[in-house]
Amino acid sequence: MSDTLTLDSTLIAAVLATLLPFASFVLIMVFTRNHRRLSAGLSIGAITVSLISAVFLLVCHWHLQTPLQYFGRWVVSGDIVIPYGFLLDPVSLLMLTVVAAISFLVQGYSLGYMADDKGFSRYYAFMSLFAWAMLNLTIAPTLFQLYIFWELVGLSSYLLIGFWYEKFSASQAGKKAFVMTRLGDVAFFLGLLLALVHLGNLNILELNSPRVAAQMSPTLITVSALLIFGGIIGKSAQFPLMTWLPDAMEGPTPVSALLHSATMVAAGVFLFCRLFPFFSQSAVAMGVFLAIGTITMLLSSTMAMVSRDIKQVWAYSTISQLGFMIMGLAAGSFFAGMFHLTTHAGFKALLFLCAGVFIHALGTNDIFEISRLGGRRLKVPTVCMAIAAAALAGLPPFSGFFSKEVILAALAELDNPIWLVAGLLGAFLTAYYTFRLIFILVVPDQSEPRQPDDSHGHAGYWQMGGPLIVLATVTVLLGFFQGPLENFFGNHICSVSAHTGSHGWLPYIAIATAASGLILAWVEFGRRNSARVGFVERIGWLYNLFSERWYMDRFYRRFVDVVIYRIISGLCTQNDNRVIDAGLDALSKDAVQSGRFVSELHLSMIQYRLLAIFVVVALLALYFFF
Amino acid sequence: MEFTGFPYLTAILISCIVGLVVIILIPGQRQVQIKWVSAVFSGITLLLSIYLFFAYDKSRGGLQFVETYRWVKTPGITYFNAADGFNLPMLLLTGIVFFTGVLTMWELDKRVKEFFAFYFLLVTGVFGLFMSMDLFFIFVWYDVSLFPMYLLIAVWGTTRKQYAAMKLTLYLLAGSALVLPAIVFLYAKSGLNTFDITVLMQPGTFTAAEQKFAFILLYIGFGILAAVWPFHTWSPVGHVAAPNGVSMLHAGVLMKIGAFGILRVGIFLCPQGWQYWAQLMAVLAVIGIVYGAFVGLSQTDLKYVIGYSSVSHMGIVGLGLATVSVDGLNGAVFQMFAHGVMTALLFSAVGYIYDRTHTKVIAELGGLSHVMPVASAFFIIAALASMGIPCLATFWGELMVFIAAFKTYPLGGVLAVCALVISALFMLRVVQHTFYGPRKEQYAQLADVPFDLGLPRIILLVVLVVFGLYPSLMFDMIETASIPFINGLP
Amino acid sequence: MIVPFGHVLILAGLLFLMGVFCTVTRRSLIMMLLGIEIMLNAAAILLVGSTLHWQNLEGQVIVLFVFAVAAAEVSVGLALIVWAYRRTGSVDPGDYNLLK
Amino acid sequence: MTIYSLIFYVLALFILATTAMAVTRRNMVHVVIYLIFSFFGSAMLFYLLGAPFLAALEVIIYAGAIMVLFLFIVIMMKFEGGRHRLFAPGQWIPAAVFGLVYLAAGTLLVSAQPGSRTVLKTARATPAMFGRYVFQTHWLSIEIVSLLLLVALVGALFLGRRTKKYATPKSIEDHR
Repeated sequence: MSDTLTLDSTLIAAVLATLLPFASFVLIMVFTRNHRRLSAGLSIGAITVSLISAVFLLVCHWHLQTPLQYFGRWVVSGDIVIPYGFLLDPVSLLMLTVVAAISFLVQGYSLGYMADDKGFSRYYAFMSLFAWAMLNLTIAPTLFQLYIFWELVGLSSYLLIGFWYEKFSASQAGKKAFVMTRLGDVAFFLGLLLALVHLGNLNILELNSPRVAAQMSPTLITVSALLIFGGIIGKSAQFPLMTWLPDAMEGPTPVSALLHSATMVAAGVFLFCRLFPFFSQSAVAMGVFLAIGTITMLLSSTMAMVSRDIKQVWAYSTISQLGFMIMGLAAGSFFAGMFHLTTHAGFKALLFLCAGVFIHALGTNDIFEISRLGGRRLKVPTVCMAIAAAALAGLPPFSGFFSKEVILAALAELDNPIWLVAGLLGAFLTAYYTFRLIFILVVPDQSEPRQPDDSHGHAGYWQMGGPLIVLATVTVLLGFFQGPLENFFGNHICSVSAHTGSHGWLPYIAIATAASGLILAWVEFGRRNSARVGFVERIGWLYNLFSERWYMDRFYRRFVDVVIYRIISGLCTQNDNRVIDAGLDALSKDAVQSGRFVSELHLSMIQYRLLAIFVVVALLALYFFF
Repeated sequence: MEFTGFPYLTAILISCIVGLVVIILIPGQRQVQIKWVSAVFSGITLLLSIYLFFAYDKSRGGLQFVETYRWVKTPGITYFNAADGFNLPMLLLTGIVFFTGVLTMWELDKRVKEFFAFYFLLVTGVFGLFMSMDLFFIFVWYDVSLFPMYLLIAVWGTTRKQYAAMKLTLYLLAGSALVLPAIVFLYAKSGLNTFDITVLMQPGTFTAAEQKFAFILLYIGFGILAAVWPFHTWSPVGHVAAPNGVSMLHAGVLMKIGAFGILRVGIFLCPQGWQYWAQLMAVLAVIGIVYGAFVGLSQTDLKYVIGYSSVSHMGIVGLGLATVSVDGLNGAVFQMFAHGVMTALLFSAVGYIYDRTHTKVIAELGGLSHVMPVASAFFIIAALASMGIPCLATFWGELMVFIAAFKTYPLGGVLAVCALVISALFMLRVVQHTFYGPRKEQYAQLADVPFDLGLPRIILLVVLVVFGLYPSLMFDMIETASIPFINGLP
Repeated sequence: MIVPFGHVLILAGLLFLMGVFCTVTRRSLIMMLLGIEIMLNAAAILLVGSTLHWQNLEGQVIVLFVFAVAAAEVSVGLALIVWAYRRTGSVDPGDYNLLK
Repeated sequence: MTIYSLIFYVLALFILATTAMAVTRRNMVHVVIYLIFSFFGSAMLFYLLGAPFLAALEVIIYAGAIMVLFLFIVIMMKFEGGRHRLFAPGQWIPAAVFGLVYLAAGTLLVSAQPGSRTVLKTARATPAMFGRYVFQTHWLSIEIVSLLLLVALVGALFLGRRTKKYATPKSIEDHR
């Protein structure tokens, strides 16, 4: 453990990885706003260097035994010290690489996707800002630094989601995302303060060490764990605060890919991994997390079953997969969560980027419309999307299969079988809605006349296609790296792996579940002459329930409108105007009025004056004689 | 007369006063000359305050750049200026806001001479108050800074300006009517025949009961100026009515006078009274934070929103002061500085927009990012600062205050932190309805802010970012005063 | 042996009160002047009574002066009223509000 | 109760009653007549209280000169009455309040005064005695008072002149 800043290659690489995107953000915003190509070049250059540094760090420290820490004094106030530094351990190294890689690919992809946008430079500036915040978040050594960049991630996601600000819905979605995650962040912040007050500092390694139990009572640990988990709920779109994520699809598609695969929403799960030993000291908290993860996964799966918007489907699936990761982590398997996070980052980015190609080429989000316009003739994205969908559904040999299997194994370890059942149900639903989309897209609709449409010979097609192929390769291959990764984390002192491999039957059941989902989807959508109507859509109220997101959004909207705006804010405003201000105005009016009254005594009819004189004399008499 | 070295502090005052005199001597038709003179003299004060900020010896701490002159001997009135860790940030803030305020009013064309003359007078009072260590002078400077405000709002203001000016003046005079008896009371009770704060603040000068009595008077008196909750209604109205440069000074600096007065007079002289009333201060501050945010949520006027956000932010300052701890004081003073810069930026940005669109009603604006992206960016960044986004200066002040409050008043701390969501909500609402949305026809011809007009905003923005990225610059300074002070408490 | 001094006081007091009442309530300058006369008369009664009480002639002397002053006051006062009435056509004190 | 006290109470009642009647009459002539009766009563009271000279003066100056002066003015000017309510509520209510305060104060004062219970003895200051006393001790004041009367006379004459300028009555509004 190194507490002083010595200039070695690791440190230089870390600084380069984390600082360059910020530099490119500043440069773009200040100088090159009007030079599109220069801006893009700056941003991509910076993220390339970050990626190289990250890979360098990962390779150098593949056999890392103890975590490396670097600290520099940043802020000192009283007895509060906030250092700036880096923490290099398997979690952060892997995440750093994943984030840098996905950012790099997305930025490359955006060259084509955003080519015609007038906010091109701004887009790249925000991308750089986002990359900077996210990279720093991953290698933060203290919760403070993590929180700071956590907030910045929220900010840059706000800017990116609301990127097309002329659309009201986009700025609304950005606002919603920001405020809802902020709500979680407040809980996070409070949990952080609670830990700070009792521990004195917020070093992540110290939080994770067993010594914490000596300084904090179990109740306190539970409370602060739950509060910190509030941040995860917000950022990773878990159960009560999940509705911002589907709306966040208003942003450009590459942004969705970036936000919902490896970065913003994954930050929540990443935080869980970061504080896994700390969280696992409280069984109650872990139970709550497990429940929240399960609810989230099931709810969002049902929502995905009825959506017609291609990005929305993937958004719901993101929520559900995040819930799945939380389940795995809360079930006690650190590796399960982390592994699924990694694989998910790959295939979810791929899914979004493929969707982006369709949207870009065909100009619509509706899957039926895409199908009608001949989306399947875009070969590369169709194939890539099928691969990614298979991974998402958990079919072997794609990466998702392996990571899902690990999570299911962790769930099987639990005493209560209900969690495993829920997990399998989730897997089934996932396979169903994934392939529902795929089949709608791929199988030509017999009822519609075919339209020859060759407009897809698009300029940015291959710029977009490149990253797709890279990601598809990763998706296919990553699953086979389970062993090395497990070793990598095995070195990590915090790793508490629950995976014992005693459930030989589990992979078969998992495959069977996924396959049954696939078959159901095929029966309803893929078959020749199929009705192309899902079983849910036949049940009116269920369809309404699912497509209205279980009425959660309406509830929030109503809640904010009525309780926040009308009742509390309205009352406060009324109090300001009617009570405080009016009271003061009345006071001043009364003062003026009493002045008038007193002046009456001087100016009015002589008789009043006389009377006043007499009264005063009488009162004086009373005063002097008694 | 005792001066150690060159009297920098007096030099600031003198440059203000000389500027004032020169402005008065220039004929009123020569508007450009007047503006240049104002810019030059305010620039001098800015440079001096920056110099002071960096020349202060942090390792030595304590009072530096001391200038004393026994002015009136019999009652013990001393012209006593000094700089310490508390007032240097305020002086720097005043210098920055003063200079940028002058630049912001560059486009003024109505009674330019009178405007800048009053502006200089106002700032003279503010500078004097921040640097003075003598109760008598503090009171005099306080009133000097109040009186030009009335004219500046009543003559150059916009919305309901007469009402606002009158209300503001009455409120602030009511405040000074509470401060004066408290000062006289302390002066009389000490029996030391001096107004010198450094003498009066020696432990044992006042009994606990005297401190309690004097502190509550001082707290409410200065608190009115700091927009402490039930006495806050003058400030949004005043912000709205005042011309932009004045709003900047008003929200950026003048409200700080209140908080600084509580610190310098109330807390320094009556530490026991401070500890006694701290709970009350905390309750009012928390109410102010939450309440300001909620009221800001349903405002329809751009400047009203900023005004109420100021109420909320000054609540954070009050909460910091109420915690009776090093962190709280650090956070409070930092927040004063950061909020001053931030609000100045907000008003400066609004000023540009208002001068072009001639409306401050949020519903009438919209889509401004299309036509003036840079001007919008200034506002949006300031709005982000107001939400407490990290890497902008306000974050650190809020952070320190919340940490300190969480230790002392857990419930209050929690409520104050929760108000962050509301303040995010209302700021984003404003940003969304003002700058986002489709392009509007009536604003299609507007030009973006050119470099020379953007300069004040750039300066403020840079300050905001510099102190956001490297807050230690300020915390180290404040600590030289706050740590000895807290350690010296009985 | 006539009556206790207090009874004289009460009589004078009541009379004075009536004078005050007349002065401040009747909307006529003449009635106001009459009210003043009533008050002066009350004072005169009290002074005479106190002469008897303290066995000192000074009180009666003051009454003499009171009469003289009353006569002067009435003559000038009435002349003023007449003058004012000629000028404005009203003896209502409520109409004399030029100071307002 | 002696005969003197009986006379006192009768006179007191008479004075109060006539004064009260005077205060409440609308007709000015009646007011003046009642007041003349009141002053006659007062004169008799003076006589009872041992001031025969003053009783004479009361009759001559008050009941005779002053009241007659009033009577002349009232008759000459022909003030129209009945324009107002006799006692406007805006005036008599405050006056009544004052009266209550006054009565309370008076009662307290009188009852607190130990001298008020001492019964007055009959005594008499003959006009000769009175005149001698006055001119021995207050001759200067008498001269000044006589000057005052002269001035008042001149002043009344001056005010009473008919000037052309204000020959015709004007309403107040014209002067505004």
